Amino acid sequence: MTSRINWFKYSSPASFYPLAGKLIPAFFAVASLLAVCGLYIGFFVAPTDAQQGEAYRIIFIHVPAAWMSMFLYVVMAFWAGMGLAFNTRLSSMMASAIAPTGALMTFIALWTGALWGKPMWGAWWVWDARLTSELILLFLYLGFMSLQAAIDDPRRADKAGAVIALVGAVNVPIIYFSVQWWNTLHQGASVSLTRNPSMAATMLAGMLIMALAIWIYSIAVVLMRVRSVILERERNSDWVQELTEQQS
Amino acid sequence: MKPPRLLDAWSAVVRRDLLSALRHRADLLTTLIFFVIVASLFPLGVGSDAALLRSIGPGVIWVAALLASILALARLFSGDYADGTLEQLALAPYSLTFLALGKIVAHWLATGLPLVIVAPLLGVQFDLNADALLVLMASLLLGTPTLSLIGAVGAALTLGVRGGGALLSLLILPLYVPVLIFGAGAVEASAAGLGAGAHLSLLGAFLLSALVFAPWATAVSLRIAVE
Amino acid sequence: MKPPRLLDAWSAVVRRDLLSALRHRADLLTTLIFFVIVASLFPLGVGSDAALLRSIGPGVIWVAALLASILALARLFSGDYADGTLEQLALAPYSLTFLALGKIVAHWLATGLPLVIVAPLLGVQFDLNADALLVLMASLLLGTPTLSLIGAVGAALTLGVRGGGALLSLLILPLYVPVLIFGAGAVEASAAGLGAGAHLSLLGAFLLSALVFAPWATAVSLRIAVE
Amino acid sequence: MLVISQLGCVRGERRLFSEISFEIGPHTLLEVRGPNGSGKTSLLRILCGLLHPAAGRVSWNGRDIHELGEEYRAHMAYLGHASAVKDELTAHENLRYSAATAGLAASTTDISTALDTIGLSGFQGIPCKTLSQGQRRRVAFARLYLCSARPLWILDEPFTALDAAALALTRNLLESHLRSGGMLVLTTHQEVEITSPHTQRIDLGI
Amino acid sequence: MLVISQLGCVRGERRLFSEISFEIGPHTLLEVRGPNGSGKTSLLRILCGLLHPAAGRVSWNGRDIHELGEEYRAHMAYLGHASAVKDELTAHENLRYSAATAGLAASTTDISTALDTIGLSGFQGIPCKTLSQGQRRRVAFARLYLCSARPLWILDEPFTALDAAALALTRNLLESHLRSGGMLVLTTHQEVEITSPHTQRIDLGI
Ligand code: HEM
Ligand SMILES: Nc1ncnc2c1ncn2[C@@H]1O[C@H](COP(=O)(O)OP(=O)(O)OP(=O)(O)O)[C@@H](O)[C@H]1O
Ligand SMILES: Nc1ncnc2c1ncn2[C@@H]1O[C@H](COP(=O)(O)OP(=O)(O)OP(=O)(O)O)[C@@H](O)[C@H]1O
Ligand SMILES: [Mg+2]
Ligand SMILES: [Mg+2]
Repeated sequence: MTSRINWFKYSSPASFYPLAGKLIPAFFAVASLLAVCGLYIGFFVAPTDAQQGEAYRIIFIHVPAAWMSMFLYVVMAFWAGMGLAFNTRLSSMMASAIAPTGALMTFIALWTGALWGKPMWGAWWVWDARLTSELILLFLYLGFMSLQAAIDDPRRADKAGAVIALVGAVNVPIIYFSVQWWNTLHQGASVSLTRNPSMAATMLAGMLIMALAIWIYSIAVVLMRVRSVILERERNSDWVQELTEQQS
Repeated sequence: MKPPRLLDAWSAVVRRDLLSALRHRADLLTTLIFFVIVASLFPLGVGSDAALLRSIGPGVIWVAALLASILALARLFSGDYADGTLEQLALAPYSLTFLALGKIVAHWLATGLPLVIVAPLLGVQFDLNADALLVLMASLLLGTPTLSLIGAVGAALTLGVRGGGALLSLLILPLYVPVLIFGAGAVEASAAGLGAGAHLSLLGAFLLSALVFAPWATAVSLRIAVE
Repeated sequence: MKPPRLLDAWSAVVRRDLLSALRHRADLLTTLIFFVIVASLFPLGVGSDAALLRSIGPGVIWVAALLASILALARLFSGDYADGTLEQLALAPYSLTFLALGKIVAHWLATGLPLVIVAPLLGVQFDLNADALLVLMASLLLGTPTLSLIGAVGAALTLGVRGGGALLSLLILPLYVPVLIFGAGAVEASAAGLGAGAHLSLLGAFLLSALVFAPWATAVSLRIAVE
Repeated sequence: MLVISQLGCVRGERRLFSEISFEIGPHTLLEVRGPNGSGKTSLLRILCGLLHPAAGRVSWNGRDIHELGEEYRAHMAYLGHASAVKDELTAHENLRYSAATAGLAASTTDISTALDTIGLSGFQGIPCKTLSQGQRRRVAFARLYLCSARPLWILDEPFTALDAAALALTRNLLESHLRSGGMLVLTTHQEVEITSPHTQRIDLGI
Repeated sequence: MLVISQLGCVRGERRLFSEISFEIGPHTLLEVRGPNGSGKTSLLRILCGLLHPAAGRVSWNGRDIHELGEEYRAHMAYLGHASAVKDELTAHENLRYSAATAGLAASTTDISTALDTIGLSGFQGIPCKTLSQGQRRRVAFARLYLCSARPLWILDEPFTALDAAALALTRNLLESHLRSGGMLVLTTHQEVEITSPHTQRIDLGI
């Protein structure tokens, strides 16, 4: 019972705002610590790959970013759906706050992938299934953000964004599998991602730590963005005005 | 007289939109001509090598169909939104989901079906064989309604939002990818002498799930638009 | 204060449109993203064979630019027409030809220029080499203003004739063909290691003649539209 | 019986009104007055159920209108700033289809009568795009005429663009609706006197 | 001095009016009256030069307005059914750019004064799309305010959507324009009394 009351308390922007404010520094601290560890392992501890040389080390950024880009879309759609179903303002704000970070992660995955692709495949870009679906994911994020940006009434923007996020969420798996099938149909074996199947344990560890770091970093950034969205949307409410008075 | 029932209201929506479309025959032609022109631009941009054209033909025709269908979508709700008809639909004592489905059906009949009928002509331009032409028509017959259904959600979401047309394509084109892949895939498979059955049944499955999900999402978006 | 002169009025038109565009940054992005998405759809329809894609790359990118520019054109005058601004422009004590040119310039700056800048990214997706990428940008830099100028005539015609409008704008599309052929041709020539100079100077010539002819035709069509 | 309780409305960042409560029963005219931008249109759209209020609720015969949904909408007619007249259809076609989609029982003769009554006899068969501003508004009123059986009418500046003759006709229509037990919610900036058994007024300040 | 001679207008297949002749000199108000669809809007658009008449001619100081072109337009202000207000710009920006494109000399303070006068003090800096129907119409009137120096004003149902306060303000504006030697052509279905040194009326039958 008590936990339930707590939950509802923090689902109101007014009480969520200070809570988030307290959590953010902690999240950032943990994220940077993990990132330092992960990068150290990745760049100094992990052995040089037999086939791919030093260039492979970019996976310590590439793979966590790619994972996070997909994960964040699901989380975003979840919050947007909650906002649409239960009309809770905070959930919708979460969704709009997640989108830019998700798009950023997608972009990083694409960029690092392209950087890696040049030495590996001799081309910045190939129409591989995985690459293609990552690109489409980027478009989905951009669509969500453009739609919200194009609508000025925040309540309407939230609802419209939720619809497109949900439609997208239904489609993402379909897109993922169709793209995969498309590629195998066309050039099956020539998709030469010559990967080293038995990844050394240290490499795995480095990657997992980096993934955790990026995860926690995302949480921190999203909380920051939610805080500024709250301030903007509630700037006429009493508690925000008290807050600004206190600060000035 | 008894008041009209749900089905009467539904068919009134369909018939009104078809009549409007007929009054604007030019509009109908536009989508069609756009389809033809886009598909015909390619040989101009790409060069006239026959083998090359044959291998890109199905893809180009499908992309053209997809773009034509987006072009037509911009008009699906915008007229009704501007002149207040949409408000009245939202205030009708019937399920908006169902009425929205009526609008989508009329829209497909007016803009999607003609594409299906004209497509073989374009296929001939790209030197597709008879089997492939049949499969092309079948794939469009299953695929274009799906495009209209998914597109309707986007059209409803972008109502009254400035930048409509381009935003609409941004929202919808990524969602069209599976239809494009299996639509073009079916034709390519058949042109290569393989069976297109698997592709077509997948297209059918997409259509069914879009039928279940899209009208509802469209209705939700329309209510948001008339707020 | 002295009343504004022709150039002041012209720059007010340009600045108003740019400001509107900036207020709707999402609008600007959408044209751009549409360009990127359309170009990316082709591999999905056509297949991922690198050699094939390399050979159709320039054509695909140019067709995508053309479609993106058509899509953006729909908004060039429609807002002004609906809210009465166009009437006021037609009643301004300046040459409408010149004011229309102002709107076209603003429109190109907001929607055409970004295409030129992003195009190389797409070129990379189709595996074009560095020289070809440069020529791609140059050809778009000369070609997209021509598209905006010709397209403006179509957009203005669209306003006047209700319904048949979209059809008229399609009649403009054939006028785009030379631009497409020489634009894509320039890139292909350069990708094949040949000089693209001849193509580019032809594009320049098109641009000049469009500059002379299009604003006038646009103004005439606008006057018809506000009758 | 329409009961409004503690209604509040926020648009953009401005609170337009709050804590508005009233009841409308049969034979009642509710005039909503207020300067430009005071929230009249917003209030009417809330009463229709198009807009969700920031606070409070609207109920019809004791139940929330959003719960009732279609059941409520079957008892209501709304005429907004936009006339819902399709340019490419004739006045007669416009009416036929909009009656069917609105769930109104209307035969062809009913429709012709409605158009004649509102003074569009000669204009039934031509596309509405060639009608003048006021003639289109008359088409919208003809639809209202077909809604006689619905108890609640909600009209947002219905008299714009109407000439004196049309004004008299529409005033008659509204008055007979009230006499026969209807309810009417109305905004207008024009001074149109509508005699009604009961009149209530709401003034929205800015 | 605006001289209209033997003007006739045909729209679609209907002859709206024919052989209309009149003259408007300084201090003169011309009221164009007529039922819906009688051709008031069409007449006004002919006077502006937007529409070409089927017969007759309109001349300004002795020369045909189409010959004069820009020279005529520099002496005229038109306010039509549509307000020419851009949604995404603020009221102030709207005025700044439309003044410049219309060839009006207007400094920033002029514009602020115009907006204040018309009762939009608090609404200068917000995008016009969030204004109500009547507030947008006020923005259009603020532009008219900047046109004080132009002798000929042509207004098509300018008072739609205006509340009582705005009506009084705009009536003042029009009256002082007439007093200072201006000419005014006006259509309206509302009963707005404008006192003017000289008043002429045209009734268009249907
Ligand atoms: C722009 C180019 C690229 C993109 C968009 C991209 C995208 C992705 C994505 C989305 C994942 C996560 C997929 C999953 O977990 O199932 C991933 C993982 C991975 N990528 Fe990339 N990638 C690109 C280039 C490359 C290149 C060039 C290589 C190396 C040859 C590479 C190697 C890997 C590896 C080893 C993984 C982790 C393996 C796994 O979890 O299955 N990627 N990439
Ligand atoms: N979509 C919107 N977003 C933000 N604010 C809005 C929106 N629509 C209206 N408003 C604001 O709400 C206020 C009330 O608008 P509303 O249209 O309800 O006024 P009204 O009383 O009908 O005025 P009028 O008499 O001019 O029609 C206006 O000040 C306007 O600025
Ligand atoms: N574009 C057009 N094509 C054909 N006929 C038209 C067109 N525009 C208007 N008409 C016709 O011209 C007639 C007069 O229209 P106009 O708009 O001038 O009337 P009005 O006097 O301004 O009426 P209102 O008071 O309703 O605004 C109408 O009967 C209409 O049918
Ligand atoms: Mg209003
Ligand atoms: Mg009129």
